[in-house]
Amino acid sequence: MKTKLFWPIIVLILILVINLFFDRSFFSIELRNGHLTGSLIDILNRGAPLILISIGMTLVIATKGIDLSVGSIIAMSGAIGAMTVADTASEGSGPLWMAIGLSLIICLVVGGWNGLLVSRVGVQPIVATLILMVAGRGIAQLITGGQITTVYYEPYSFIGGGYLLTLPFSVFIVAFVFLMAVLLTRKTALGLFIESVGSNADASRLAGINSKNIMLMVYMFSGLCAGVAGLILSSNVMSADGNNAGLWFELDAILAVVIGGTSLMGGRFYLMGTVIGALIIQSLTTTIYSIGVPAETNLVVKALVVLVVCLLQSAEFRRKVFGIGKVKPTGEQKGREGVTLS
Amino acid sequence: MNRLSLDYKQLPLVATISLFVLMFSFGSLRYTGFFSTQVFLNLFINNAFLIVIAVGMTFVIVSGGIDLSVGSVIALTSMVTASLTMEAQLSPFIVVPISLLVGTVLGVIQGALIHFYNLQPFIVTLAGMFLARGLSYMISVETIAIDHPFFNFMANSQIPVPGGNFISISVVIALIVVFIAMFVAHFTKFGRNVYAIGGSEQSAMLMGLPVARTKILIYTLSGFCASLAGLIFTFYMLSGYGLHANGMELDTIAAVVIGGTLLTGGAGYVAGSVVGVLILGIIQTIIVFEGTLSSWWTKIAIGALLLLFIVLQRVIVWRSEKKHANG
Amino acid sequence: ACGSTDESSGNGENTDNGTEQTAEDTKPEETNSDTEEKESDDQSAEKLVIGFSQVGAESEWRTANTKSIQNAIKDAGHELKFSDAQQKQENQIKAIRSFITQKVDAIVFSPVVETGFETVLREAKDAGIPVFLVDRAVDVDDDSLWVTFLGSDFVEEGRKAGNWLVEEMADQEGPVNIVELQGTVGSAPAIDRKQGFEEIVSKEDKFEIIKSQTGDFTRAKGKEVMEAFLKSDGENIDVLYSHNYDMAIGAIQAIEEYGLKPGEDIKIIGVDAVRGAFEAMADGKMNVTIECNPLFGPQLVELIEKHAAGGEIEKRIAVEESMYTMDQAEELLPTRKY
Amino acid sequence: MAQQLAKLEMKNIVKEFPGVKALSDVQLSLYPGEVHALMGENGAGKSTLIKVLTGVYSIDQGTVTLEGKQVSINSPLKAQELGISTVYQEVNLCSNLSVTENIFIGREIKKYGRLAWKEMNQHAEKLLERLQLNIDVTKLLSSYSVAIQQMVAIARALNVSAKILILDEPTSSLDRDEVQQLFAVMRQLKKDGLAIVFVSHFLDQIYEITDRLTVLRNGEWIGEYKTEAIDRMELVSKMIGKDLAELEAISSKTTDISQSDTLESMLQANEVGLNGKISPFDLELRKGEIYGLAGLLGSGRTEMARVLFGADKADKGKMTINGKDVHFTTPRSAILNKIGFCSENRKTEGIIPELTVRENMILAIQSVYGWFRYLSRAKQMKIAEEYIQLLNIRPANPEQLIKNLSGGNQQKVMLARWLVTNPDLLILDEPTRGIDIGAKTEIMKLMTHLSKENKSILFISSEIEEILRTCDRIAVLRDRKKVQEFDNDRELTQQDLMKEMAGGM
Ligand SMILES: Nc1ncnc2c1ncn2[C@@H]1O[C@H](COP(=O)(O)OP(=O)(O)OP(=O)(O)O)[C@@H](O)[C@H]1O
Ligand SMILES: Nc1ncnc2c1ncn2[C@@H]1O[C@H](COP(=O)(O)OP(=O)(O)OP(=O)(O)O)[C@@H](O)[C@H]1O
Ligand SMILES: [Mg+2]
Ligand SMILES: [Mg+2]
Repeated sequence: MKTKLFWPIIVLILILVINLFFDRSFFSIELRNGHLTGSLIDILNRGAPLILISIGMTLVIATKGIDLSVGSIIAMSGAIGAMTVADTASEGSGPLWMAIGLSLIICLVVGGWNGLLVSRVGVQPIVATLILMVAGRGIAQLITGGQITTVYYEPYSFIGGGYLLTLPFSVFIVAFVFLMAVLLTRKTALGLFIESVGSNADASRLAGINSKNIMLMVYMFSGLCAGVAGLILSSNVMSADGNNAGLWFELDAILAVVIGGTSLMGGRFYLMGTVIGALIIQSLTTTIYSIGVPAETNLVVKALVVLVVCLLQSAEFRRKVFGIGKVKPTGEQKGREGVTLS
Repeated sequence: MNRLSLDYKQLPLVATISLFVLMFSFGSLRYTGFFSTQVFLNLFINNAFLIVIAVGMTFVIVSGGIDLSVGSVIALTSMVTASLTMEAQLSPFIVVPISLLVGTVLGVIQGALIHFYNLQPFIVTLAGMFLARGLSYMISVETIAIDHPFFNFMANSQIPVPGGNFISISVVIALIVVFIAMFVAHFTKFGRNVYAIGGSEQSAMLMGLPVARTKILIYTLSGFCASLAGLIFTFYMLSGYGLHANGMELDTIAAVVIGGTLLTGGAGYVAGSVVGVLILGIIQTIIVFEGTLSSWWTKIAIGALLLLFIVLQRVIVWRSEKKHANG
Repeated sequence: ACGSTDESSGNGENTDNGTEQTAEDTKPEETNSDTEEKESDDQSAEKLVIGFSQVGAESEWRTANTKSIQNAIKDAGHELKFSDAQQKQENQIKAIRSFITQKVDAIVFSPVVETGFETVLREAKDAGIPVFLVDRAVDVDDDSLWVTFLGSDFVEEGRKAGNWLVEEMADQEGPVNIVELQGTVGSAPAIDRKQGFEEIVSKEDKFEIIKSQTGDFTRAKGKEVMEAFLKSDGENIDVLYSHNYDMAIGAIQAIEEYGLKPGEDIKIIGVDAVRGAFEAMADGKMNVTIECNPLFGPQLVELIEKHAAGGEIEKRIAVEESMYTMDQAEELLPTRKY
Repeated sequence: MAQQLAKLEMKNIVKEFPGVKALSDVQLSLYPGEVHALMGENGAGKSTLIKVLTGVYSIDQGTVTLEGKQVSINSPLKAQELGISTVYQEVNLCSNLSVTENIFIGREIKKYGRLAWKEMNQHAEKLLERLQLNIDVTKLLSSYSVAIQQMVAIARALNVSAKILILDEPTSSLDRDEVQQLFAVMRQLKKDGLAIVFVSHFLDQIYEITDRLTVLRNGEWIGEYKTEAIDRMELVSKMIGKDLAELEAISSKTTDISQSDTLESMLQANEVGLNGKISPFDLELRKGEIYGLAGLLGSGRTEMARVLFGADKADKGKMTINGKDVHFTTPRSAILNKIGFCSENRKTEGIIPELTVRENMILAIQSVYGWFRYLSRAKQMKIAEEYIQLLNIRPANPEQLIKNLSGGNQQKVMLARWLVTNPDLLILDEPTRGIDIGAKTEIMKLMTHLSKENKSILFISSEIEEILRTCDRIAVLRDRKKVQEFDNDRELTQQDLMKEMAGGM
């Protein structure tokens, strides 16, 4: 676990330090009209949706699955949330709860749908979730009638734009979901079961684990996370955009999970690593915006950073380039051979 | 014994083909003008490039990997082709080989990174996807129209087929690629090695197969197919553009998986992927013929048809598996 | 078209569009009702099958545009075959091809990109089906392949934005720091609106575009990018030029959260005179909006019918467009249809 | 033989894994025309030595000379090119390919520039015939049992003109006849001048086929001996490092038939069967008895066990446990009824490779508890340490990933997983596969102990002696059908059983 986190953290720090060259005050955090502001807080705040869906995605990936539909679920959740309160003029919090409840329940159901297709019907995860990836956006647009609906109901903005104890509220949401995920997976046997199913589903079944339900649960959780992320995004801009909300988020989320050290082959998962992975992606994005990289080179920069992170995490690469392996040859070897040989 | 006889392994493939026939009949009954050879041939004309990348992707997925870079490679190839033809004024005899090299080189690099540094294909090719698209923006953010006799010829020639219908040159190229790929997959060592690696990379290594070479070759092949598809796409569009084929990697993966290839590797057919492409094509055709769907209903309908198809496929496979077990 | 995430580029130099035309009519609704009635009187005799291939539903502008065209066709009693390309050129080509096999009487389409339609347009011509381009032109030498092009001029929109700024800042001492929120990289509106704007502001030294980044035409991205701009340049920013209304709204939120006053501390120029833009201007949060009119369905149907009846049609017909400032907002708000 | 030039010399080989010195200063020399045994307990380093030799692992120190020339073998491919053909301990074939493909891949027969499937199929059939195996070679390997897969792996290794043949526990899942077939082939090869390395935990087999042997213990080289010159006791004492006197004590503890005295029924199966897998059978298991299933390869023992456990859903028949009707649809329902099942295929159905020894051990009990009643870390550790000691699992580190354990030790962990759940009925499918003699007696002892505690055991083994020695009653299966049931009294002999297994002449 420690070594898994080491390189991602280094990269994160590196990206942040690069910012320091362009902006001396990058690390400073100040109190402005009762809100803590600063680049670091911004990154956390902006990264909240990505962190959330990455947490859900981590568990899905740990079962050897993948969830491509999260981007569309974000759009659906935002659309439902925003449409529920779109015509509300009142200031009470009733409609807010209604919006939150409705969209989260639907996202849970939608995630469950993915889970059923994967676990009960036996559809390959990538295709099963592709269905919703395509159709979900259509449903979101259906809900909004293809418009970008603006919400004028103030309380709604609290989810993604509010502050609590001087910190953005979304940071608390992320912290809560993260803690819940950690508690559920590490303080109960759920994490063990997920890793077991992801590592060898047949053997897990024979050991008495209900693999099907575990998979179902994991997709439901991912749907829920995406739902929360959708509410944050939509509330932050006080509108619902069925077509563009959460577009291509699924790829960033998968990227975050992998950077965090979880293998797409299933098995061990690292929630903390995922959060760091998501933060890397978010800081990279923010950095690109603020240091004035020309828009057309954004993607090239991103590609290079992704590659560097992955290479740094590769034991083979470190051995060849830094010669670390020469000092401790067998230590490095384990990573590779251990995977392939029983 | 006879490898051509209907094998239990080929079940998903058979299921897919029958469902294709079913969908085509459905369209024919529902819409006038649907039941025509040209509608069927249009599936090939409109999807020639998709067929070519699906072929490359089939090898990758059968080997247990994935290649997300193909869509962007199409964009990059079209961009390179267009800028070399129109801005550098080079002859097609130089432009075409260079364009084909674009994806091939990227494929070699991706394959090498995946193998030697033990990186996950998903991530390496995701980086490749960002890189290729980024590079095409860097060539130009605007579209470059191609006006060159060679390209016009490739784009506009119609090869007549009996019955007053026609196909395009690209279709011929795509079909040739398919046949070569089928041969490679089933009648060459390389092809068998791909299946073995997909079954178990560790076992393949212990059996003394050239895992490194094969893996790098697989990604090279996929890169090459993507470039070739990029060329076909350029013929189709007669332009280079950084936003071309956005998201096409997912269409490709969907086609391959629908065609019966297992994403976990080790099983699948090139022919299946072709049928997979045709299925995606026919879903679109049905939607166009329907002609009344709003944007969002279009998306929902695509999803629903995809679902219908996948569930039917599962049911057929299940039932025959049961029969197989009982027989 | 305006503020869309679709892909297209260089609208060429169709400068025959004119500000002079826009003066005639600033209320689109009027045109609608007029033309609709006219149609039903004149040519209700022939019922046409019209295939319409739209880019997608990526923005409010686009949805309004789709509705306008769909309704106009249906109201005129024609049969509509509608196909949505989901922002992909391949899909659009497929759709047109399918219209040809279905033997429609006319094809209407908004090209996703301006290049690459030659082959399929030729097929349409061979089949004797007239093609009407809306919103965007295609870049094809042989202009016999289509009947007419009805749409707006993005470069001109950029120029209008630039001109307004030059005038507004006429007596301001330099330097004037501008940040720009671009549309989707590579899309026609993004390229052209950037180009038209730069053309004007680069004439004076005091203007400087200090940051220019893509906000993908979306509110969320617009907000995020603006936040980053504010972090790095903060109070130095004098003007924001946004390629569409949505990003402008996102940016306005960011500016307010940062503690500045949008419209005062930072002047805001947005394209797309959608209803929301008028609301923002009425609130004093946006200074000017350049119109990009999506409601040209009736105008289009009229053209199709005219062509079917054998009438002559110009190759380029501009849509009426204008520019609105903060002062007009309150008054015009109730009249906006979209 | 020693006068001949050694074909292969390995000298001062050192191989270290993080935390484990798997080989320290080991040597091995091979001569043409000999069968050379590698002997040692589970985890002694036999497989590691083989993997080091064939380029799967890199060597930390030491040299390898082949026919006088020093070589560096860095991949299995290279080893093959040098004429070393290997069957690794776990079946390492591609189960998604057909039997023919598995035999020929890497050295396919080509004709007119394309692969000649027809020829290969014929060849494959011939090869397997040599091992007395008649199966459809075009079917996927995954449709066959482990034992057959093992035979296919051997056939593959025989299909090359190798100079050195390495067989790592090829006999662990074969029954007597297959072993004899294999030996016949080995003798032939020996005559042809091949050098063969052979690993097995069966001393009988060692004495039957090998000429010389090398003993390893804890990764250290103990010695090289002529097989005929070392007697069993001495060999065992070398392997486990205890002197002869101590050994005497151990061997006298040999187990005896448990002889349950209750007649109380535990499980009853009535006409339970699964179409295509196992014909309907009746079965009664009593409390405190060890019930053996005997049969030849593919006779349906595994199938029967799986149906009883609910791993495959029975499509006919009725089952009762303690008089209560039960219907198992999933293994889980069986486990909740206090049944445990240790699969014969530990690689695909047993171990969870990415998890640690501790986690693998507590998996079944935890799944009984459900995910809310999570065993505390301390409790898990206690369980793990207890069973590591009880079963003598090495390395004795509960946090080791199970995939890094030697085959035999993995098997012990699997056993521990089920012992932890304290089941009323424990189904053991080839539990002694790949386990060394010491551990084997230990497991037999455990079984009798359990039966004394009134637990029932269903025991499947290809070792007829093992079955005879431990079981109260024995069923014989043939052609996926239960054909006979014996009470294991003193009169029952191996011959009786074998006759029945082979066809009841
Ligand atoms: N990849 C690995 N990583 C770490 N330790 C390993 C690895 N492979 C083997 N070991 C350790 O090396 C030692 C020797 O294992 P090896 O597989 O050679 O034993 P073996 O003699 O073949 O035993 P068995 O009879 O059980 O097959 C064991 O302690 C094992 O845990
Ligand atoms: N000789 C054979 N020919 C064809 N198929 C066979 C043969 N032997 C076994 N099989 C297949 O292997 C499967 C496994 O049988 P099963 O595992 O029940 O055998 P078993 O009695 O446990 O023997 P073992 O485990 O030693 O192979 C059977 O379902 C059958 O399909
Ligand atoms: Mg071993
Ligand atoms: Mg068996």
